Amino acid sequence: MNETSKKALEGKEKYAVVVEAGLFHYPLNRGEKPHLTGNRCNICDKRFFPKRTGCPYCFKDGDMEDVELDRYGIIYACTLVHIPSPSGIKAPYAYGYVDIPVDRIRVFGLFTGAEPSSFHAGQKVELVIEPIKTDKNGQEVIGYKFKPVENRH
Amino acid sequence: MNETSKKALEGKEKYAVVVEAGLFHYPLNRGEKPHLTGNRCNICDKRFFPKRTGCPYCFKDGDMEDVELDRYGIIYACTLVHIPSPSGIKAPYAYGYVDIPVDRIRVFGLFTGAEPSSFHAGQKVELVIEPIKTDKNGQEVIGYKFKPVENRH
Amino acid sequence: MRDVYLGGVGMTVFGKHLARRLRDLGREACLKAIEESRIHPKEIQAGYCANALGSAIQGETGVGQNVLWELGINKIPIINIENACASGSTALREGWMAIAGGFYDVVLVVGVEKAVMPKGTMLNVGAAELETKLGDVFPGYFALTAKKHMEVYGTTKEQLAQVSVKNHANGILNSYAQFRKEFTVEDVLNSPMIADPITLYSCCPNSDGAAAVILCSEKKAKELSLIPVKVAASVLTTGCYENGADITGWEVEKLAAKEAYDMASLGPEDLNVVEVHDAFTICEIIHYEDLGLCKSGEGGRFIEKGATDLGGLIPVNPSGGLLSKGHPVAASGIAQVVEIVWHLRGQAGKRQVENARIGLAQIMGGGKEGDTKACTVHILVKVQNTITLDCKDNI
Amino acid sequence: MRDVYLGGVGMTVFGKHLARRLRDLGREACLKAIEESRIHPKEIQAGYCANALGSAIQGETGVGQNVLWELGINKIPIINIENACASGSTALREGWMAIAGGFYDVVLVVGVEKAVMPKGTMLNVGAAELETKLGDVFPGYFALTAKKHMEVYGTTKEQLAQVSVKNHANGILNSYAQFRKEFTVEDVLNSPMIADPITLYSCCPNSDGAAAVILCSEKKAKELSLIPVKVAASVLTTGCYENGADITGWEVEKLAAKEAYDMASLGPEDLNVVEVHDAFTICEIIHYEDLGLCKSGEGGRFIEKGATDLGGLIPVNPSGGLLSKGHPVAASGIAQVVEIVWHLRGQAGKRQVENARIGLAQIMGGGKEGDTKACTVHILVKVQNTITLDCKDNI
Ligand SMILES: [Zn+2]
Ligand SMILES: [Zn+2]
Repeated sequence: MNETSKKALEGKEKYAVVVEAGLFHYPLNRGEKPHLTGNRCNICDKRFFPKRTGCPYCFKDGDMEDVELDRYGIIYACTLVHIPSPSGIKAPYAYGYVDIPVDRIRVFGLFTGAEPSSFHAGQKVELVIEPIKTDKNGQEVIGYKFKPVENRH
Repeated sequence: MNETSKKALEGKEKYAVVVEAGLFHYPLNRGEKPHLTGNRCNICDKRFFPKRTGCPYCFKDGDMEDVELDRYGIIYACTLVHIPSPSGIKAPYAYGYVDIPVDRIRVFGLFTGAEPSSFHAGQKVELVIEPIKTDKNGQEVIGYKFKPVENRH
Repeated sequence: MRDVYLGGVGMTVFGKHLARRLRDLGREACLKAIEESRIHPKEIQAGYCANALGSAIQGETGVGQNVLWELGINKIPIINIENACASGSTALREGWMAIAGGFYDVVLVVGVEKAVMPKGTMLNVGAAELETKLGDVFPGYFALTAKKHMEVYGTTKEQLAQVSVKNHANGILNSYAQFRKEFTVEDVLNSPMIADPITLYSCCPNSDGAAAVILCSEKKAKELSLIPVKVAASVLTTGCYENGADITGWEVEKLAAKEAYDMASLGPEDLNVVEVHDAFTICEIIHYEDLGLCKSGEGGRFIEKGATDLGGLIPVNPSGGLLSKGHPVAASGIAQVVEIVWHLRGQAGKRQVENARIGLAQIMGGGKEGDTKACTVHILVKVQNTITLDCKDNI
Repeated sequence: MRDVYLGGVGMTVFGKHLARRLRDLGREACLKAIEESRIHPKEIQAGYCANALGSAIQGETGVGQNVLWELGINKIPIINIENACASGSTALREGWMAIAGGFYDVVLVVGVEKAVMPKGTMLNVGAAELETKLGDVFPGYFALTAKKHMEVYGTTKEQLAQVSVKNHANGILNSYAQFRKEFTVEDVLNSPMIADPITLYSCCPNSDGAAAVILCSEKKAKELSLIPVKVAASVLTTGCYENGADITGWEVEKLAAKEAYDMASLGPEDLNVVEVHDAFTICEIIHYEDLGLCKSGEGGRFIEKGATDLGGLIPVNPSGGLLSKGHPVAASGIAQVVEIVWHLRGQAGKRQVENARIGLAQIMGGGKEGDTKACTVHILVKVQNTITLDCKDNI
């Protein structure tokens, strides 16, 4: 953060930064749901997250198109980490791979909560946008996480 | 610097650190002169500064012996630098190569002062021990420099 | 393509070497390799140096030149190589190519690392990757692999722990190892949890150290008073990066192993001694499977029945592996080969695998998209055993 | 040893690419080289990637794998190489060996760097060296060389400045160059003094950028619709580190040049176009001498009489050199070769050296004990000029 933007913040509320630009759509309107933004190859229809410059299978430029990924996935594998990450995430925290059947893609992501019993392979999860850490300037960093889908029976 | 040594320093005078251990002898007694400490190979008599673990020419271990280098040298080449160094030396500063005839060795070193006219190749210089910079903790870092030998005629 | 032989080999003790520089550690390992070869350093025609973290941790680049000039070696090509945990073995392969391709007769390959981090600091390699920003850490990535292997194949946490128990038992016999301490399955399971199911004693340590080998042509090898050991295969391959791939094994490792076996005209059943990349306990179990030492999914039961113990069907990591010997990143791949050479030459002391004639070393590194950036497999073969020499044990 | 040919070549514009990652820059350069070759990325059998500062500045290692997977290239050997400013040319030589030694028919070599430092930061590479601790900086080291050359040979500061004037004039003709601006001798001399006698415009800038080439066997080269350019010599050597050596020239460069000329069975008088490592003006003058373009001590007068201008006796740095084109450290050595290839193929546009048939590229880097850690010399030769193809200019 440069001096000008530091000054602009003085005495004001903290504002949030995102972990990486262009990863997700954050809902501003009530009722709207968040989603991850990936892209797809118009030749082979394969989807990518995060977005790629070109499709590694078709090797063509200019044939990639942004897509909203489906919000629901199934945990492929998960773990609970008990050490803080060098990138600044406080222990304990849970993460893993989530398969998104609609888009035939597997994504890496953090999970909400940090209970050993909360997550297991095969579990249905949904996307949420949440703070994942606090950066060196004390600002919240917004990322995405997966949380268990409530069982409704 | 760890917490213990930080505490030990609180309220006391700054004390000096050396730029690298074992480079030079700093005179504590009046009248004693400083000198650089190099080493020599007992097989081929070649001298090294800074000290080497083994002689690169004879390729034998255990045949190196510390030597006091002669305090007087002749400037081989010199320059005046107008940008601060990443290692923390303030601009402008002068440095160059000094040939020490007695030891048949060329050493790299800073020069005292920073006047363009002060130093030239072929000039006779002598070794002095002086602060060369201030480190991140505000402590003086002691190194060695060469200064012109006074012309006595 | 010409045959390539091992000359002298050497390594430093692995562990914490706070007061020693990269060049000092590298020098020691090289000196041992040179002295065992009984050659003069000036006979070395090219140098390959592996170092992965020097630029990030020590602010030092061009490490190869710094190490070799400590030995008085100058005016030859020196190449610095990085491939994460496979840095050393990649340098070895480049050195192998330089001789196999007919460019040189004597090449020095050295791997050196100071990976013990200054107190209170954490290495943030891969900081640019999304996974890293989201908190991915090495033990966590391998924890996912372990969880899946347990789920799919019924591998147990006790079987995982047995890898650490075996390797620490081996390490006690190796004076070069960082941790020479016996562990029980309970010790491993009760050590602090790092990333479920990976506990502290399921992880290799960060270490400082160096390892070096001399490689030479057949003609030059005949001049050396050493039992001839030949490089029968040298393979390097990068990952597949296939989204949605099965993570209970590494396709890239299976590919590398197949290519190596084909190159050597050998199979897993021919091996007498193996060193694998046991950065975490689960890794060794999967390597058993990927290298074909046992069937897919059988790795857990394979260690449980003692197949990979010293004296077992196929001893794996007799050196103690990374878990006990330590892991100075870029040195590890070369140290594995040093260990294999000692076994093939009958110099491995108390941990000697009897009559070892064929050995394999595998290492991989660099996480990317759930895959690995570099995987190497080397197969070494003792060519004959007719020369009797004064080989001193390396215990 | 087999002959090695150049396939397609490519590079990014050199300059500031703040928003682009190493892999994006590398991808662009590789894509150009691949597309000019009209091959599919999957035909590439091995990849060599040079990067010198990624670990220190971007916290990124394994850059080669990151770049190549952007192109969908996986499951092949990828090797990451560092040799300071000679990183790119060292990678090129390793790629050359891989084909000359008969291991592969198609190899990709890429150099990529983001050397533009974040505002307010300074790179402290070599922090462990005593000279660095004592304040040694690159322009200062070359200032000593310049001062000695002036003292011994009467080289003038105006002659030094003319190197910058010539290279900036050439750079105006090169759309890949970072600084496309004309300078007079007065402009160079009156720019801020950095280290006497080196002024700001006597120094090359830090730059971001990438360059890539495809190397291939003779058989594969014949399949490509490209004017055949052969690698006639590829030489790498490390410094002498002789204490007390004459610093008005580099013994290591003279050695490398002699070896290259011998390998190519050519001499300096046979060259039509040359690219040298003009990190600072004095360097180019010394390279004239060390490469035998003129006699020792005559470098200053050689440029003064216009011998190395476009249209002169032997044009040097028609690309604009590092001074004007920019210096993305590990990309520079490959970009030099790209430039030479363009001249030999008649694709260099307004800066084309007419009828260029033989070209040489020289680069060196990594200061150590007043010497250089790595120096490379490559000689490229156009094999025939009978095929007429739709070559587009690279202006
Ligand atoms: Zn596609
Ligand atoms: Zn000696």
